[in-house]
Amino acid sequence: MSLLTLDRVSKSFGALKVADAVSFEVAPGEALGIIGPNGAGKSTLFNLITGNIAPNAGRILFDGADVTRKPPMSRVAAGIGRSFQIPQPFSHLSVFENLLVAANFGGGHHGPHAAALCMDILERTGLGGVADATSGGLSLLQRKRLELARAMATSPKLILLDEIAGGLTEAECGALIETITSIHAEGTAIIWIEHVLHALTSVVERLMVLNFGKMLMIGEPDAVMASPEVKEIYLGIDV
Amino acid sequence: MIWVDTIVQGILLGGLYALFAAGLSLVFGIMRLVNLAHGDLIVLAAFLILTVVNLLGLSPFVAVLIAVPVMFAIGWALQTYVLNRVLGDDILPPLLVTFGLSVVIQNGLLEGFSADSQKLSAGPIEAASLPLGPITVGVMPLLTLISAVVVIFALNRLFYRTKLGRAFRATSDDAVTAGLMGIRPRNVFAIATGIAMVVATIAALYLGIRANFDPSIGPARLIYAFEAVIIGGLGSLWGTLAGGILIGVAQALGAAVNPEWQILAGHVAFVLVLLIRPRGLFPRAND
Amino acid sequence: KSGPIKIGYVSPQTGPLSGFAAADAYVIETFVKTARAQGVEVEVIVKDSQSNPNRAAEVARELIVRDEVNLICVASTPETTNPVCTIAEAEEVPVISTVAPWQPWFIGQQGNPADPASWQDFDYVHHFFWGLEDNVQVFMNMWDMIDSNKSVGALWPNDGDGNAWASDVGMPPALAGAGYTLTDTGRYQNLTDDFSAQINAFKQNDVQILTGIPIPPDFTTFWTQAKQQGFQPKMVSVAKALLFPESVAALGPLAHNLTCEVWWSPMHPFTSSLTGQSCADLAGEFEDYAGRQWTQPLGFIHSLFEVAMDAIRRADDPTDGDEMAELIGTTNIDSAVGKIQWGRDNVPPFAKANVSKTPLVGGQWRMQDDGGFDLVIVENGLAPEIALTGALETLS
Amino acid sequence: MTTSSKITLTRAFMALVFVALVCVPVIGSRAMVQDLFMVLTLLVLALNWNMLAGFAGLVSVGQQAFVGVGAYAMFGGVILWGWDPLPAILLGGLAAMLLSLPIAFFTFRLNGAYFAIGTWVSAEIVRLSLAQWKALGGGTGTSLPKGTTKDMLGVAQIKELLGVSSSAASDALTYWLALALATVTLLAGYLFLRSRMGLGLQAIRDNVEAARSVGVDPLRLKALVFVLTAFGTGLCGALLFIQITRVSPDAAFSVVDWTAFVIFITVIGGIGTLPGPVVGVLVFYILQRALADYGTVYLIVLGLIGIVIMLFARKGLWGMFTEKTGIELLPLRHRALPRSDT
Amino acid sequence: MTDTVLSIRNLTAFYGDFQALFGVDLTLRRGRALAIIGANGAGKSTLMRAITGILPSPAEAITLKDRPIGALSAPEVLEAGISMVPEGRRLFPSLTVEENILIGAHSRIGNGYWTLEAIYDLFPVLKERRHNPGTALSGGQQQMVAIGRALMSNPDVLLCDEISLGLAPVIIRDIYAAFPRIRESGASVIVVEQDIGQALKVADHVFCMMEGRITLSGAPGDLSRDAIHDAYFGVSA
Ligand SMILES: Nc1ncnc2c1ncn2[C@@H]1O[C@H](COP(=O)(O)OP(=O)(O)OP(=O)(O)O)[C@@H](O)[C@H]1O
Ligand SMILES: Nc1ncnc2c1ncn2[C@@H]1O[C@H](COP(=O)(O)OP(=O)(O)OP(=O)(O)O)[C@@H](O)[C@H]1O
Ligand SMILES: [Mg+2]
Ligand SMILES: [Mg+2]
Repeated sequence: MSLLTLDRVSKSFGALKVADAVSFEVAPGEALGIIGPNGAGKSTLFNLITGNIAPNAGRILFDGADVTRKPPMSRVAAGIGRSFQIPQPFSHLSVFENLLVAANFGGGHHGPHAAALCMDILERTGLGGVADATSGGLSLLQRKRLELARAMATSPKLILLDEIAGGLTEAECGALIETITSIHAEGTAIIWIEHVLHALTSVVERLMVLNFGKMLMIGEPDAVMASPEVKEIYLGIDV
Repeated sequence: MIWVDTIVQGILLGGLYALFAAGLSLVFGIMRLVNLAHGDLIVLAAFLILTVVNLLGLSPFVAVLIAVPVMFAIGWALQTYVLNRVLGDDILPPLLVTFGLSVVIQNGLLEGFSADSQKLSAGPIEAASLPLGPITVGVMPLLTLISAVVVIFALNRLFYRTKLGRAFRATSDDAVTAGLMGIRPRNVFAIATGIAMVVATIAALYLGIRANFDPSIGPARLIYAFEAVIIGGLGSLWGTLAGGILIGVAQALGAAVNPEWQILAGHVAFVLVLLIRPRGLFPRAND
Repeated sequence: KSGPIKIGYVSPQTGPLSGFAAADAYVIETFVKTARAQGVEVEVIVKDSQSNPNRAAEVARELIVRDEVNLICVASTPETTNPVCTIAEAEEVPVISTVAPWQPWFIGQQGNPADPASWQDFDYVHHFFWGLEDNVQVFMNMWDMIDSNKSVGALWPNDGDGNAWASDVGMPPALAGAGYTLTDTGRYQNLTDDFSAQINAFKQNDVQILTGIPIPPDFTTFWTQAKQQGFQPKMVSVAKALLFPESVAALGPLAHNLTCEVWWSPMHPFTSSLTGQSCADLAGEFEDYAGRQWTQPLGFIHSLFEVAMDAIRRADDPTDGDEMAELIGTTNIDSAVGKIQWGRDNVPPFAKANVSKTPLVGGQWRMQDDGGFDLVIVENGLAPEIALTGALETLS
Repeated sequence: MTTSSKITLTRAFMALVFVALVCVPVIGSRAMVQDLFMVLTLLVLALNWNMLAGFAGLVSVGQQAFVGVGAYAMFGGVILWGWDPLPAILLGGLAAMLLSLPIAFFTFRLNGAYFAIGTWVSAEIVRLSLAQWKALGGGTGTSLPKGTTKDMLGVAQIKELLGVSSSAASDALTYWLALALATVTLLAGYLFLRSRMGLGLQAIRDNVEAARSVGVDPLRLKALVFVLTAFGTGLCGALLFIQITRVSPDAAFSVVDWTAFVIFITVIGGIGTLPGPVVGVLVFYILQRALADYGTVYLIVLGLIGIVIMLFARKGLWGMFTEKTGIELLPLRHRALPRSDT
Repeated sequence: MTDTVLSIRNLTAFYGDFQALFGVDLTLRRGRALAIIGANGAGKSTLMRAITGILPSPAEAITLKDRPIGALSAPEVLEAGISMVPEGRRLFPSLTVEENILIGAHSRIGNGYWTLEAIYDLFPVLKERRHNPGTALSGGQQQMVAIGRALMSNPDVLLCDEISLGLAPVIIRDIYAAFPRIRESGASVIVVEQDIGQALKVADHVFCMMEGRITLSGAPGDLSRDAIHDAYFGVSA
């Protein structure tokens, strides 16, 4: 049985169609990558899955239940964790507290257990050193890590990552891939939007291409990348 | 016949409420500013008109012409020196500042004019009435309603047909981008508040002629004005008129059943409308 | 007698009721001066209730606990007198109270106003003023003088005064007894903006006499609307709204020949037991002092201190609250507002220990050529000693 | 000085203040007891409003609804059902809590400024409705039956214990109740904000969208705060009116006394800071003492101070103090665990 | 140096505590088009906001025709002669298409080259839709309105932030087809693009940004794809 199912999900903002009858499935523990030009509707797709925006049509199933009309909170509780493309830390809270909120509310963890879990995640994501710093003062890189860490703290079955590798050095990128691989290895399903393709392809098992809100193709990363269509619309390279 | 009369009187009363609310609606629509001092500013304007009447021995209808520019200046200064500093995402500072302002104006007026009831005297026209078929309608209430319609019509013209109105709407949509067009949001806001005070002065004229006023009656009137604005939908001026009339008619009908329920009926109508349409009757698409 | 006697005084000096306190400063100043001249050292501590019952309760406590006053004088409307009296009674401090009809004062302080069996009288608080029955009588006497269909319309709000007027101790039983029919549409809220419902009902029942106890802004609203909607009673007798010259002047020509209750005027034939002044002298001196027209509370607030002074003179120890309370109860003076004596039979038995009634007459406002208004006394059935100064006229 | 010794010191200081306050009726004057009663009750109202507006972002201008209903329920208990005032206070709190449910149902549909107006209208509706309750005097209002406060549970014992008059004993009793209520409100507020609920509230304040995305339900959390503060406010209203002894719709639902003053207290002290209301109520008390005889001037001064604070120091006097000194009396921070590795 | 229109020296910018620009240098010459490329979050839009005065910047860091404008507010910068097509178009939803265009001339009309008629001439499709609300148009048409609006003040410098974002290739082509005429009117242009191919086509000079810094600059022909890629992501693929 699949963990997440999108069934002909559509969304428009006024005249602009940002999701056009998108259907796909993600199996438990699977890692799926999403690529597509700017404005293709990738982040919107995440917002639809997490419930931050409601679809105009279609159904979304998670873990066997229909969550199409459920608010974000109950989807988090059901096991969908997410990171934001533009980091949205709780800027007056410390990094540790940012995670604690997520662990308490989204993950349902309490007391010392929650604190220990958060510390563990902070170590894994390289934020252990700034645990008590106010998150509003973090650098871009740290903010992106915080997005990942906070999503992890909700103990998700499926984690949605939106462009968390942009602007990293090679070493940083390697560390990030390692973290994501380890999350994946624990059995968490992943959907990852990323423009840094080599990072993406080193983790995901399938790749999906989105263009103008439509799913263009989905399949083996190598096969997708080799397609001339993708080369043209995504990489902007005339072939 | 009684019911027709009741509804007509309710509509006329609604005109008064709409007039109280029009300035509020303007400011609310353009800068999301909830001015809790609006009622007290209306009372301030009434005292201003009264002072002019007493000093120069003019009719209130003439005195209002002198009060209007003064109130515009007060509104402009208020926005420029006080309110502009607290506008922002956080709704608390403007609420609290206008709340403080309300207390200051009210008690300042008490110091200056004492708690004595005052009234603007408009002469025989106050008691004059027009027979309209089977019912008689007071000339002053009718004039109030007509003024409300005219004011709202004029504000709408200003809003939708002038360069200034364009700037109002653009600033209200998106102040940052309006700045990129060379519009100075703070100036626009100051002018808007000035115009709101002009409307408040017109409301003050009718308030002062209709009944006694004293420094403390502002808030009681303000609540109906707010209800009119909210029922009408943020930023919709015609909605505000509709809202005012709805409250007026609800009160009149409530009173016809039993005067105990008069004011309650207005409030209950407000709650009912919002339970059904939380964004009011004519909400703007993009809020 | 022992050192300076501390008297606390509470009244609404600011806020919507401040009209009642216009004469306070003058009265207190002359009282302290006169007392000193008569060899009695008094100190008056003045507190402002700000027209707010919560504040009235607070300042009463302050006077008792912080200033440790020996006696409290309180005046003007149940909103001020009742909280002060309730607290003083509990604290066992004597109070002299006035300017509130005795029913809202006495019954309003009872835990369960609806159940007369539960009413208790007070040991420390004493009140002098007239009662609703007097006001009702004065109004009905005036109406009896004119030719009408005896159909009365009432404007009674849902506040202390309105509820008292509308109750069984108020006007309805008296009207029924005298053959009047009553149109009472119900207790409206103060500061109502529209009276069409009432006007419609009055027109429908062909009301020729209007009465009520509205606050001034509401009466203005009502009366202008009545004119606009063609409601033309022959006589208007309203209490409270027409008390002060300012509120009458605010109405302008529309106020001509409206009638009201008169509790005190310079024309009253009384003399002060404190200063020996006639009412006219008192009013004249006040007008010189304050530079404004006399108002009705002047006489009563003056008399508060007459009663106080009388009790102090009689007391062995004016700082002994129990003795003072008892002495006040045995007061018998001819004051600027008439005889003040508790325990008389013109008050029902349950209240007579705490309530002393003063005379009430009826007046009519006449517009002068200069646009100002004069109060003419046109009815004196309850107090013939107060001379009439004019004849009652109907409206239109 | 280390952080932990600082905390111990502040705790010791606060305990000392508490003990001193408990002793006031024994060693202080009645005037002092009554003044402190007023201060403490205003503090309770301010703490509750601060929790609403400062922490949960619910700017209510209708708190007088809960004060008034608390007062009326208490009077109902005493007058109509013959209860002792003490259990009747509890009834006041419960009635306010009950009332908060429909009010929340209505006002929570409105955002931001609309919410403020919605609470105001709700309070008006409650006031107008209670003005129709004839058994408690309708628009006239009613007084507590003579002697009620003197016969209150516990008054006789206190009278004996302290050897004072029954009025003084009932003052002492209501004072201790106010002190207990203020202490519990302050402590409960602190613990609530330190709990996961408090963390959730702060997250909502920073970023609603992100908070929802980590599982915080803003509506539920805010509703919880609304209902709990209604309870506290209702208790306080009932207690206040035992002391005032007379209730009427205008007095019980006074927007100036129970909401405006409370807002100024919180704003002056520091909105959104825990000690803010404490500082604010002290400043307010001093101002009131100093200016009470100037009537309206006092309100003008209060209004102006409120405006100036909002323009130039949004976090009030306490906020200014912590900014200058870095001292946090009641820290809300959750510290990370010491790192286990290396 | 007289043909330098806009010059930026050591520009820094902050969002609260967060530093988004670290000492950016850049020069724009009269009549030229300059492209800025870079990954998401590189700071391109921040740079635009700093130039237009939405974000405060040091007074001397930005000079327009030898006049320091760093400290000016957004309306003052517009009056000085810089206008912008903001990222995401940001049309005013309460205004019609025509009003959206007209409001561009609210406080400056410059040399008067661009008028409402001229804009309709440039984008004829807008004339048909002029009474529609601005937001009822397709993305591409909205972008045209945004460009027209910015042109109405006849700026010396026109800033375009990601005007091809979310648009179909044919529409992008249409929009960029207007650029020669814009340059003809005397305006110098800065375009911000993520679409490298597009950027290289229109610009005389390209700057690449990463993490708030300029990491590469040069004429399009001189830049190799690898160099751009390095500058873009900081790594070799
Ligand atoms: N709330 C909204 N209202 C209106 N339009 C929106 C809204 N959110 C997104 N859009 C528009 O929807 C389109 C798709 O946006 P989305 O953020 O999903 O793109 P994306 O694929 O994530 O792009 P990127 O790679 O740049 O992040 C864009 O044109 C955007 O402007
Ligand atoms: N209002 C803001 N508050 C805080 N940080 C911001 C804000 N706007 C942008 N940033 C941050 O500043 C950095 C630069 O953002 P900027 O928008 O300039 O990037 P960009 O290069 O234009 O990216 P894109 O291609 O996505 O438009 C990013 O890390 C972003 O998260
Ligand atoms: Mg995206
Ligand atoms: Mg950008």
